[in-house]
Amino acid sequence: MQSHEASVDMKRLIEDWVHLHGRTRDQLLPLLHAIQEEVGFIDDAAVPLIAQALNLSRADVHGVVTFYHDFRRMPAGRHVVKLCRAESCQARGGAAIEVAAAQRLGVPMGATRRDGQVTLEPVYCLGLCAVGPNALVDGRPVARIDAAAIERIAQEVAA
Amino acid sequence: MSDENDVMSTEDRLIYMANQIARNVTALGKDEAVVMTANHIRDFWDPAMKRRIAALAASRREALLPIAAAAIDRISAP
Amino acid sequence: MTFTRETDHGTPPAIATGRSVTLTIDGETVTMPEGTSIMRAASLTGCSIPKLCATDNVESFGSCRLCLVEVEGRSGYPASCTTPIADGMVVRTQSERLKQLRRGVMELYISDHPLDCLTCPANGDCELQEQAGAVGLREVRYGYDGATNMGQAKDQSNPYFDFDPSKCIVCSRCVRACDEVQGTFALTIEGRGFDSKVSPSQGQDFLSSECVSCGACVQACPTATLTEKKVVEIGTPDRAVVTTCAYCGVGCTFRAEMRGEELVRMVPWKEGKANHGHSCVKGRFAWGYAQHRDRILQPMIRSSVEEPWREVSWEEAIAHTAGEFRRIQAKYGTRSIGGITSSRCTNEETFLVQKLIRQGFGNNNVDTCARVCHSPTGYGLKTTFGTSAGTQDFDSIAQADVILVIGANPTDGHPVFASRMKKRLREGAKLIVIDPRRIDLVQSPHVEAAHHLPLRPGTNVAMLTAMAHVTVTENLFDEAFIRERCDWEEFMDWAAFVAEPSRSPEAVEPLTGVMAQEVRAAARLYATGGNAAIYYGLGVTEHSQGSSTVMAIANLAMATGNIGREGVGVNPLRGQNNVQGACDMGSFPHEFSGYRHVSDDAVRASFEKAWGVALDAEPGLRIPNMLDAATDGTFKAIFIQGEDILQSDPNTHHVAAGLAAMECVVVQDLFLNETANYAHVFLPGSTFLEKDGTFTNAERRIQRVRKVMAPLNGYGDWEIVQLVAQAMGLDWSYSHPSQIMDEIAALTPTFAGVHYDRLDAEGSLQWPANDAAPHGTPTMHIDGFVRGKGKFVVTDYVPTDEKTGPRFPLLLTTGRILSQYNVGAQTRRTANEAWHREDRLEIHPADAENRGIADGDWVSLKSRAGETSLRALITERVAPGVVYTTFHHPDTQANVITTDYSDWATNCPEYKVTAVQVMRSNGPSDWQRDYAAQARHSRRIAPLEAAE
Amino acid sequence: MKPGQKSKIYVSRDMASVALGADEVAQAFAAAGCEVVRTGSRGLFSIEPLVEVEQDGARVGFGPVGPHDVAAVLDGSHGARLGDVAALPFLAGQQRFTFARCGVIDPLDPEDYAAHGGWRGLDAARGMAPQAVVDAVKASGLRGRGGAGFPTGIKWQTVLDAASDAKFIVCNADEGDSGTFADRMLMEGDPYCLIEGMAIAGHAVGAGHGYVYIRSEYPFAIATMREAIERSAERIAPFTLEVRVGAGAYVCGEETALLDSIEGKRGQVRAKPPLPALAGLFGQPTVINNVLSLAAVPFILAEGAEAYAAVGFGRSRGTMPVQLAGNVKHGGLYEIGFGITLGELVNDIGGGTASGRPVRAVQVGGPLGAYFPPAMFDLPFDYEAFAQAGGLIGHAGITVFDDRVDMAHMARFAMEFCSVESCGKCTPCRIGSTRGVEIMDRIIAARDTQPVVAEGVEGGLARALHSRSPARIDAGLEAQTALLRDLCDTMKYGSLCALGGFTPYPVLSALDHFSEDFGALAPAKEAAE
Repeated sequence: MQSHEASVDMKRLIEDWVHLHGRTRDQLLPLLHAIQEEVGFIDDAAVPLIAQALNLSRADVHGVVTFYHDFRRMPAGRHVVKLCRAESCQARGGAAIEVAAAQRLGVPMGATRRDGQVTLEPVYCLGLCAVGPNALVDGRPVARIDAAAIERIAQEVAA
Repeated sequence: MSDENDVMSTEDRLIYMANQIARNVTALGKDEAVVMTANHIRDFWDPAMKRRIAALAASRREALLPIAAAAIDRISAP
Repeated sequence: MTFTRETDHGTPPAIATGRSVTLTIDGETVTMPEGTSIMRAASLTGCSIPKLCATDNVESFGSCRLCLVEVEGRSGYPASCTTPIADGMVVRTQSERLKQLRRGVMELYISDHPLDCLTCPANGDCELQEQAGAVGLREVRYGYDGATNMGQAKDQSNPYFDFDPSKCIVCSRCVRACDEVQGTFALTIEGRGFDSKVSPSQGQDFLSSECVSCGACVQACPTATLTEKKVVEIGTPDRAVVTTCAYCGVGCTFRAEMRGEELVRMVPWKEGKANHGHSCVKGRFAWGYAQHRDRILQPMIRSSVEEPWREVSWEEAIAHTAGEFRRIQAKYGTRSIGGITSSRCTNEETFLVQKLIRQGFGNNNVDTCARVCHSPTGYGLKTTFGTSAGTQDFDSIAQADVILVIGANPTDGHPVFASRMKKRLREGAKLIVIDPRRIDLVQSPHVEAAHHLPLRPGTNVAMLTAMAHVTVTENLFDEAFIRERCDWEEFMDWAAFVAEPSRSPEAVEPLTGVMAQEVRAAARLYATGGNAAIYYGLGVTEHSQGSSTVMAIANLAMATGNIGREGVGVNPLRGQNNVQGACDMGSFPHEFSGYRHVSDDAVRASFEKAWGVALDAEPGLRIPNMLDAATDGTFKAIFIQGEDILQSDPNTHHVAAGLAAMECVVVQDLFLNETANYAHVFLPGSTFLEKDGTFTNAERRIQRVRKVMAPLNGYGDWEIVQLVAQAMGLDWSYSHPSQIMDEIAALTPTFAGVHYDRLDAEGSLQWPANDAAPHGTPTMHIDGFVRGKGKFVVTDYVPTDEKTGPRFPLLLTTGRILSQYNVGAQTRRTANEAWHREDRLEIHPADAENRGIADGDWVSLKSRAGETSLRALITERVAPGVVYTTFHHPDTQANVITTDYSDWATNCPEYKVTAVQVMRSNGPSDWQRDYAAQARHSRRIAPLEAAE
Repeated sequence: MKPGQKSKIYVSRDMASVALGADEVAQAFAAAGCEVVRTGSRGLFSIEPLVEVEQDGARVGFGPVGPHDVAAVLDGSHGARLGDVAALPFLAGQQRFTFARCGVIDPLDPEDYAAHGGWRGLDAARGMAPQAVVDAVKASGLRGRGGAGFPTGIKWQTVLDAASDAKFIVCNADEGDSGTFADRMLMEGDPYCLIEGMAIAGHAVGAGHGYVYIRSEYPFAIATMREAIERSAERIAPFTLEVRVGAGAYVCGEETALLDSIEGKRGQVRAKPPLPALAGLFGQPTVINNVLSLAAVPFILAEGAEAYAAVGFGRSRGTMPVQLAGNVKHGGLYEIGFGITLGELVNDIGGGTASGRPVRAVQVGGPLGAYFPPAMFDLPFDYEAFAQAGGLIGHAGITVFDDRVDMAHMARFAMEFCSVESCGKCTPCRIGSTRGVEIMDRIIAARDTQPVVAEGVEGGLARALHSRSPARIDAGLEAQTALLRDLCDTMKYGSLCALGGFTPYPVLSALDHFSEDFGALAPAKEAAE
């Protein structure tokens, strides 16, 4: 499984983090968030190090990583567009926007474009339900998405 | 099979065993240690071993710790 | 016993509160302990509620939703597994509405399950199939074209069981069993929702995952998802016999499940009081050796070890053996022969071997392999408490608040008990580990020691005395307990001794290498943390101060009042299945059964009366003394039952020389073991599956071994000993081992109440079992010590003479590993080789780097006693300056390295401390190559002559 | 405004306002030399980005405003001049107990908070015995705002009575329901209010530490709460608080799954009992309340239980911050006493659809809430009344749909959402939601084509095990609709938690009230009881 050793940096990252925040089991999600923030994804090779640091089994960590949709096991595209699919956005034409966005960005929902430039992901509600359809573009909220907004997003992620 | 340079002879081993018992009970004080060592040898050693250590207590007394030697005397005493 | 599945009450028993609750279930009024689930209450009442995710060895989970019931006055349909009973509750477990709901759930299950019942290995033994019928499912309306989890690849990596995820119903029973019962946490659910699937570690195959192959998941699986390969191969069993495992001293009870005369699987039995339905990779799976082609089934003799073996009839072999013993005794004297009993054989067999020696040989030259493992336990606990055994039952650990593990590695050596220990630790008990190595307990998933004291090998006494120093000087001792239960004057002497500044943690820090502050903290925790229990193993006994260490442990327990109730005590973890029993049965040269000295005239008279001969009042020879006497020419013949002293005893060269010097070495064993290379007579042994008898485990629990199949070699071992005895002129006429136990009971006060009918009725008995304790004794020394007053013994730290120096700068310590057992004679002949194919030398990275050793390199390991080669495993589990290996493989022969130093009181060898040097090498040493050639030469067998 | 005088400008920093361009607007005003104060949102999104200009101690609103409108706003010529925002009908009609400060103050300015009545509740509570605090909460009639409506005071009493030296306060800020955003707005707009409520809870039950579990989809709320906790640490000491961030799991809004998630586990639902109040976080007695429940507490303690209980309807006391969402003209947050009707909310306050087309359906209570047709708009907003009508108030989000909605698609989406978010523990939800999507696909396909004639299916377990042969499946509308009802029955009564158990609400309400979208073959009938 661990054909490639987790990099020393990962070990350092985890050690430093644990040193600051403690090594009880409840630190698992915060640690995973921190790693994803730093590295962009949770490498399978990091799982044994995380398990060791928090006194868990590899299975424990794997189960948690795969349960939560936020945690990626592979790097995302350089830009991430999260488009809301929930009811309030649907009530405001979200379904059509979803189709248009996938088409304009050139990547189906839930995938990363082949050139690695953009990942299009569903999100279920951003709490902006009176001003939909909504999206998070690289973490920045965008409301009332229409054709023009999709075009702006497409330009933005081309960079 | 190969060399046994580091294996004790039976006689050496008997002396070693008696001394080892004595060393481990020395902390009890000499009188009690002698009794303990004697009792131990009496209770756990086979007759041939007892006979041999008694003989060794005469022939190689210098190899025995005083407590061990005294204990063996005690067993041998009628 | 015919094949009936054990009743599964769905949820574990309630935690006892002493209160009970009365309710109505399906119109019947029942009273049950508070906290019981509705499901369990219903099951105990005799009405079974459909269920799939519930099983009574793990906590309720509430996921399958088949067990919904109606409770009057409550809305909805609570799950009966997760809903506790309440006073006045009115429960209906059956109604049209419930049927409809249950069918609805089952219809969903089957919509994602293959329809191959008829060809499925679990057909007829599948809870899903059974429950589908029970809820009356008649059709699945969801269709064929929907999403399913079928068609996933099977994982067949584990040598004993297959994992077929297509058949999984995601009930999580396997995951929960791995977590709650085994405590390994090797399984999880990967993903979520419809995509949830069982995943070993990180979605790996079982063999490369963290799985330790204990079998708990296989046992928990309600479908064919996890299935023993043997079930696939042979089919489902049709009968079962309850018996006791023949591996370690835990003494797990198993159902040997048979199909015809073939053993299909060993399933741990829930009623087993030592294991409560749990198992490890050895007991559950590694029984294939019993049918291994290496087994010798025909007796063999030869006049010299240079000759090939000659197969002979049983008659000839027995007559030859008896003749040789008599001849040699006539020539060299009564005391020129002796024997060794086996800790792997039954109590009855052990008793017979020592009886053969005392009654038939007319001497006390009997010893047992406990000589090389737990003889200091016998000496130390007898001296301090008055009886040579652990004080607790295993269940006691559930009451412990502080657990001190010293010189033991339970997760490898006693895995089923280790699971209980880990469970208690997860519940919050604190752990102190005193061990040179960072054993798994020090840190493994969800378990972490509060203190690990990685002491230098050989300094146990100094360490324990330092802890006693803290206890005494910081006034942490239990004065009331000591005054009531011990001799106060002796305590005061001892207290003065340990309180000397030279015995403080600070003073001994240079010796032990452990920071004084840690020692003080550990001592305080042990003395003040509530119920404190000590568990120890061979890391305590196998030292030149083994007996002192045992007594130092006893002192500490008495000083803190941690003895005589549940949750505390001093508990030796016995190595082999019947070490306790072998010792109980009078296998030592100075003792009759029940630990009574041969010089005791009254005791001796009772045996003389029963056996009709005069018995020797002098102690006989211990194993090392026998070997010395052999090289001296005064000891000429030996009967060795079920032991491989050449591999297991220290200083192999010396053992070999002793054996080679004898005129007749008789080995009785399953296989041509290493000792048999020096034997003149080989008597094939029988396995535990092939005979009746009893084993006594580490908690003094006497349990039945039941004959599952006919002995392949023709006789149970007890019958073979009887044949030899008869040939020597003794008038033995046992027709069943129960008669032997009756004789034991008649002659041994602590066993007076032990009879087979009692064992069958009560499942097991813990000695003492007699008129004073008719149901046995789970906890000893409750009202007072067996010897009267507990005895504090001054334990001076006398360092070993085995010293490191320029030639041998490292300290070697040895031990065992989970998948292998002892000399490996059994486990090496099973698929357990998948986990541990060779002994490796653990070495710290710093020591490895100094020597230019890389992981996996061949290294030579050399002591003043000998040299061998093996491959290196670089790990921080061992401290710098310490190396470690196992002794499971004869190719390595770790005991070529160990020396003839031994415990001062019992001669238990000092396996745990050998000064060594480690260097890179090119492969096996010359000695190993010579030995392998010699072994091959010695094992030649000439076929049985046709004319016979 | 006099030249040279620095104008004081208020612009919302609420995530919705920012999504509409509030940051750019604020920057433009700052660049023009204005003193810009970032506030929470007033809660009316049709006027966002909203700019309020302080003049002579009063605030004059303009909105919506763009970054190029700075000059027009500053000289008062902007066309979207609103005057006193609080006087707008949408705001004037509300009873703002919990959201009184939201949109008014700088959320992270502790002095601003104190100046607007903050900390009075905590000070009052700390002057009382814990039991008296619990009694006050009981007397207020406050019920859990997370959806189930369980009386908060009784929950607290259980925790207060539990013997343990380690108790916890957990705030469920995992607001995942579409159509709801009140928690987010409060955390972004008045975080100290929540902090104060939690500190009061800590005092009331004897808990020393609290967690605010916020979903990762709310990055602004996370940042604001963290900052506010840091700034108020001394004020609430010895009580301590920390934020824990979810990771994309709707089911963690279920309280026991949330506890497991905080503990570092997969967010799977626990079976109850034990109740979290007795064995909750780390097995210890735990108060777990929704943001709005805890945020209502400072008012109750500061103004008295009677003041709170005086408002409301039946057993639903106090106010409810209703959220108007989806295709609605005046979407936003509307805090009002219970009892107002659904129709008043949608039509009078919300102003009907944003598209101007007729309202066809509203979903109340998020993805697990029922769909109601306008024919049921006289339903009063009240826990009991909604339950009786086969729905739930939930977190009081109302999502409005116009007449273009395909209710069969919405029913399918409900099942799809359940399958995406199912934790996978219990069978009805794990497998049922996927089967539900498949059934809806068949219904939609059948609706759009000729019905398929059913083939006879006989009984017997053996037959059941072979019934997946496609030929044996009746894919016709009638059979699939019946199967859908059976499945909903299994899910509703068989599921472990509300995710699987309530998904039938939107599905069955769509089927019952909008049967024409299901091929008009489905007469509304009761699920078999």
